[in-house]
Amino acid sequence: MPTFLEAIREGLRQEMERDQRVILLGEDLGEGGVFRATEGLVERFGRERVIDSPLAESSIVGVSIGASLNGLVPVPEIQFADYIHPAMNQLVNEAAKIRYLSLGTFHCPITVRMPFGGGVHGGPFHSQCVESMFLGIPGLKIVIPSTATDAKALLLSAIRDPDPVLFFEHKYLYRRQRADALPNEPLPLGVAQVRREGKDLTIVSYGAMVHVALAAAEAASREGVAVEVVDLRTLCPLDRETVLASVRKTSKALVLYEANRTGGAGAEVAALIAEEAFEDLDGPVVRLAPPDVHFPFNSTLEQAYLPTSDSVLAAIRKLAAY
Amino acid sequence: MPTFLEAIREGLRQEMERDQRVILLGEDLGEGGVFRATEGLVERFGRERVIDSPLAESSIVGVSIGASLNGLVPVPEIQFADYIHPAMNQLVNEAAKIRYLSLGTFHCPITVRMPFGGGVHGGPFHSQCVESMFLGIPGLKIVIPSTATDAKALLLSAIRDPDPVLFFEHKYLYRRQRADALPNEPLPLGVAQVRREGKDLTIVSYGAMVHVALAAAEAASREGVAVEVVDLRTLCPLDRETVLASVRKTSKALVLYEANRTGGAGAEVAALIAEEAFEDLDGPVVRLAPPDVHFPFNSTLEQAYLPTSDSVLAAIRKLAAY
Amino acid sequence: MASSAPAAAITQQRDTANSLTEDDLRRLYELMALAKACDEKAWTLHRQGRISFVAPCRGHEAAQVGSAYALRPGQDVVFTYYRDIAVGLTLGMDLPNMFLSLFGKEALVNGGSRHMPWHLCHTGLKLMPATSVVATQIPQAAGAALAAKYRNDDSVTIVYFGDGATSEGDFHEALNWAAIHRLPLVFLCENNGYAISTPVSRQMSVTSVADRAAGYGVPGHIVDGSDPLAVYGATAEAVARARRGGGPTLLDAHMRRLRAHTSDDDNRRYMTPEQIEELRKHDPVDEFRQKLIRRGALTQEAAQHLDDTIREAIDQAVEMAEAAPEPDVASLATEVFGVAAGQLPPASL
Amino acid sequence: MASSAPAAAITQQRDTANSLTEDDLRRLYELMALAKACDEKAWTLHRQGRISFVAPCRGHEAAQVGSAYALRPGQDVVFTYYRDIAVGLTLGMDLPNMFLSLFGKEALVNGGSRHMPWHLCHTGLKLMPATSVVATQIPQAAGAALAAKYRNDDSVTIVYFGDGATSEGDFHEALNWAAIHRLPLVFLCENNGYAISTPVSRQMSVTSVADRAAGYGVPGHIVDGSDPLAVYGATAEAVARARRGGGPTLLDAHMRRLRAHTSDDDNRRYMTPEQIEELRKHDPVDEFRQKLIRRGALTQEAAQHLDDTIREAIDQAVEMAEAAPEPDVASLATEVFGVAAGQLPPASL
Ligand SMILES: Cc1ncc(C[n+]2csc(CCOP(=O)(O)OP(=O)(O)O)c2C)c(N)n1
Ligand SMILES: Cc1ncc(C[n+]2csc(CCOP(=O)(O)OP(=O)(O)O)c2C)c(N)n1
Ligand SMILES: [Mg+2]
Ligand SMILES: [Mg+2]
Repeated sequence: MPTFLEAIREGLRQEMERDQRVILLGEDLGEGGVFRATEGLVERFGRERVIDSPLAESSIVGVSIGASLNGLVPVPEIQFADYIHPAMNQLVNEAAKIRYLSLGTFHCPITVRMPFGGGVHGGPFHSQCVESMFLGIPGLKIVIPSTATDAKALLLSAIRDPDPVLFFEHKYLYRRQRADALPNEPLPLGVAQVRREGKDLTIVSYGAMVHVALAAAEAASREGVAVEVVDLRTLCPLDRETVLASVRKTSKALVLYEANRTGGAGAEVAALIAEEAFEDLDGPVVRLAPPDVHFPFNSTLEQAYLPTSDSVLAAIRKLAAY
Repeated sequence: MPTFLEAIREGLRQEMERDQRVILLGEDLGEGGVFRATEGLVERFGRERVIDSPLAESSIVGVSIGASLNGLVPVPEIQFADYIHPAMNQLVNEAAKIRYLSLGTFHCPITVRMPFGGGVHGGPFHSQCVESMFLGIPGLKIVIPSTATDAKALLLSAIRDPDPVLFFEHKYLYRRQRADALPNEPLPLGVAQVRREGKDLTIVSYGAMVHVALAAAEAASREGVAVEVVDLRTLCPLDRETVLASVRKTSKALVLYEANRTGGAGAEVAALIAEEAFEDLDGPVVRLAPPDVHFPFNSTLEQAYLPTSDSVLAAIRKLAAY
Repeated sequence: MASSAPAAAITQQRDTANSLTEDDLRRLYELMALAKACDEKAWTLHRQGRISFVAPCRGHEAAQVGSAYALRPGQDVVFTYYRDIAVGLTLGMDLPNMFLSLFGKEALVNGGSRHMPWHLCHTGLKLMPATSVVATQIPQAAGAALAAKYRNDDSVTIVYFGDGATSEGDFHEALNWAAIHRLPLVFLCENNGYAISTPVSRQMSVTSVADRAAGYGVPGHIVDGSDPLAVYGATAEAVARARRGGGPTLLDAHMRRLRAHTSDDDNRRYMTPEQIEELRKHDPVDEFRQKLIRRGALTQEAAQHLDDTIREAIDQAVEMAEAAPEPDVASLATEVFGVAAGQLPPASL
Repeated sequence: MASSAPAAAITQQRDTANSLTEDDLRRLYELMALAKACDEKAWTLHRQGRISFVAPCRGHEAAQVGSAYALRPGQDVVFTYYRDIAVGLTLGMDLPNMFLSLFGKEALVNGGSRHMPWHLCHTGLKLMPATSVVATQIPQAAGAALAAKYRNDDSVTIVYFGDGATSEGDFHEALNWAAIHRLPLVFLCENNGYAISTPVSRQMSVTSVADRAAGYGVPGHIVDGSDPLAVYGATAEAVARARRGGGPTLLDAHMRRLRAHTSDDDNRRYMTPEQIEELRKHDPVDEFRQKLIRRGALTQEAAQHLDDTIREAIDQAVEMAEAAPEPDVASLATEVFGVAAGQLPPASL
């Protein structure tokens, strides 16, 4: 049963076999990368397609953009999502605007892979959830798989997508999520997945928190509360219809995410629900997320920081009783 | 009647007179800066305190951080907020975390001044509203004055604040907003201001959009709708109490902002209202903001892009009638 | 795809300036005169309030034309910045599109009404999309050169940037990539001694951008950026070197910016009247014209005739562009993404 | 403020390595042996599953101790990176706090339980807060040096970073600032030939980081980073130069990283068994010990005694730190901001 990490590796290998234009670049990639996602690829495809970059994120993205404008399909890796910040200018001011400002005459097919997320004793610089920063940037797609199956299928679409895609890989899931078998076909971006059906309350989530939601939903079911869990899978495009349909059915919405509470993707989802499903709501739109502090190193603090199935269950109880 | 721009210049001058540790640094600052905000300051304080930096934003912020750790109170300018992106790493991974990760033994008193915003024929690279990107970053305060009076008073607090402050100056207001006289005392950060009272509907806004809201509110009053306008003044700290008190009174909330609709500060405010004032709401929380596209150059497109008092009035009518 | 075929601006490349024919010299002059005339027209239009923004190229004509003349239009890959109209004109960008772009109308190139005026972008000419952001194009150019090397297609990439741009981290990162991978890439610094109001003496502590090259193991040369032949020669050599696998070169073309930074700037705030007066004495277009006349490659009459032809062509383009319709506001929402939400991407890009 | 007074680690500075007394030599050795022992203990603790992370300093002891010994603790300003415990120990960082930090417990320095282990931070020692982010400290150090120059206090700032860090734009931007303002700043590259698994040959196309300096008008020197005396001498000279207003220096200290990058890494994935075997032959601490013994500055017995004393002190610190209470989860919310919402800042910071 292949892991999430193997799903990524398989996705990369499949696309590289299929399309000569796909190249990988990033720090330590040639030796397999710090998470071994690219292990074996240099042996298979050579150093011309699996490039150990200098330690310089702005140029990892900048070089990828330029290579994409000149006919390649680069898949840069940022070693940890925490280190995407030096490349922000290339992503936000450049990659995101190329199609729009060139009236579609140019486009920028890059897929920026970024291991992210907490629960792995990574501390403040190897745990951050930075996806929220990109949410308001037109022109950037944001993909965050929660299962090994999705990891591969969404990676295929991301690489094939003609526009820049931020592809977040949750480190906690790398070796913990497994698939029976890996798909060979892409999944469209912008389609959320109902991971569990329920009539009483909707949890909207993505990434590793989907599994926390599912655990809490299971516990809640034993208390007679039927929780529906919607896995967004992509933050952009955001599958508004699936979210709204679920909330219209359950009338109660809880948004669960791992980024800091304020300004996160959860705010967008909550605002969407408050605007579009107001008539159907039987309770406040509740957000559950880490507090507005930095990610701590110590594991006692880390546990207190992250939402858990217990804290989600408590929130379910409260909202269900509303 | 001093303008908003003069209020900034006056604020800088006052703090530089008061505190030897205050220095300015940024591109072209010595010659007054491209908006002339620092005009005359090099003559008054010398090139040691008003530093023409190299064209390198990451180091403008990085040098400011280091100088602040070693006892100065730097006020860096980023020539346009659109160009803060190269400095994102220094701001988000460094400045924002210094107090927290040093347990308060170090802190980083910098105030990053950034002219921002549209309506000035600036096109895609001289109009952006980037404030949303910083909303989820613990440790960064975000100040966005809408009047000349506030511009000075809030700048004083920002400079005196012991932590990093992002100080956004709306270019459209620079020469259009005037004060009778400028205050010499700071205003606390985190206190919203009710700019207009009304019982029927609340508009929450900030920056230049406050004036659009006020114009629309005036028009609505002639149609018998009493609109309350809350000017947030700071996005972090966010004055939740003032927002919630207003919405509890009016039962209807419209959030108006100039950043792209998705993921903006408006999402956070809408989510806050949906969570905390649900019981009091008599209608959906409506967001009005530019579409999720890049800022266009052509002025016909620019006008279509930005919310106007007409589009706000239309939204008021619709929500009031709900 | 809104590309048009590259105009037949340049028929033949020669390795050194010496091998240029008199036709080449006249063509260089024509392009410089055209760029100068476009610039002057734009400056006037701005003062008349008919356009809202222009970044002038005056003083940069020799460097832009001379360097671009050493390229194969539509084959070599070109990254420009906001001041590079003469590069575009040399490669074959046409006047109607240039003036549509200046007026912010629906040109089919340069980002049409959406983008800043005269930020070049043209697929057929391999003018990669320019933004206003300083230095970002430099690592992108390294990426384009990496792609060419990967494909082994013998194209060379050139990237233009100012002296101020060299302070950005992106400049350093790109030089490092180019050096490590020996990329077929020419770095062309249009060193006009100023970044807006900041003189190069406050931008760096060395006297030349070329000094930076050695630290990467890259050759760096200072070039007289006011002499189109010097720039042509240096660029042709660097291009040839890149083409035969010799790796990148950094050219530091020294020149003067004859106007304020852009139409939003006023250089009297940071230059003395004497400095501004001095600028007037150094017009590379006039100088080259005199040189060709002295050399007998051009007559006063031919030059005058050329000016008239150019003026007429520009006036026509202005008239057309100014009268062109405003964009449809419904177009605001197009071309954000190539594949809609919920759709699968095409099997092949 | 959670600072403790700087320990009396260094009593006197001397300008060149030659002027060091035998006491100084022994002190240098003690500090190197202490750092090595801390590192070995940490590595063991990690393998025993008692701590979750460590970035080793093995192989860097000579460079870290030698350079820090040329500083005035508590007066000169120090920016370190994640591998620099020997810098901290040399300046006077105490073992109890070091091991509380390693265990992620509530140390009053180094960010206590919040921060990554052994990311140094100590107000009294002017150890500026280190993060895990590569190269960000370099422009910050330029800023600190700018502040010192502005105040005209005679402090010097030193900044430590690895060979990989030189590829980041921040390295370039900082060198440029330092050069333009002739800042009292020493750049000390701990060049161990690798950035995680990436050899320096893929990181840059020149053979030495020192080669980069000339392009900024800054002196650059290669130093034997395995020899504490060579590093001390070069640093003392650079510090003296900075102190007398001579501006920045870039030192490129070449050394070997004797372990994997961190406890998360496995260097057998990218080094041959022979390469790893070779590393074992180059322990700068052993080498310096032998040198001092040969020279008569140290006896076998004294060295053995020192090892015992160190081991005991470390064991005590480990015991204390491991038994220290876990942090209170309520503390998570403290020290985000210094001034609460709605409050005015104090009149003076
Ligand atoms: C990243 C970034 N920072 C700041 C600016 C604002 N800005 C526009 S042009 C310019 C000066 C550029 O000078 P230089 O590179 O020498 O080119 P020149 O205009 O002289 O040709 C500045 C600071 C910008 N466009 N991008
Ligand atoms: C900005 C950034 N990018 C990537 C990383 C991940 N990373 C941590 S250490 C390291 C290698 C650093 O190498 P070097 O600068 O040579 O220092 P060394 O570890 O060899 O002492 C990398 C890539 C990081 N911490 N920060
Ligand atoms: Mg210039
Ligand atoms: Mg290294």
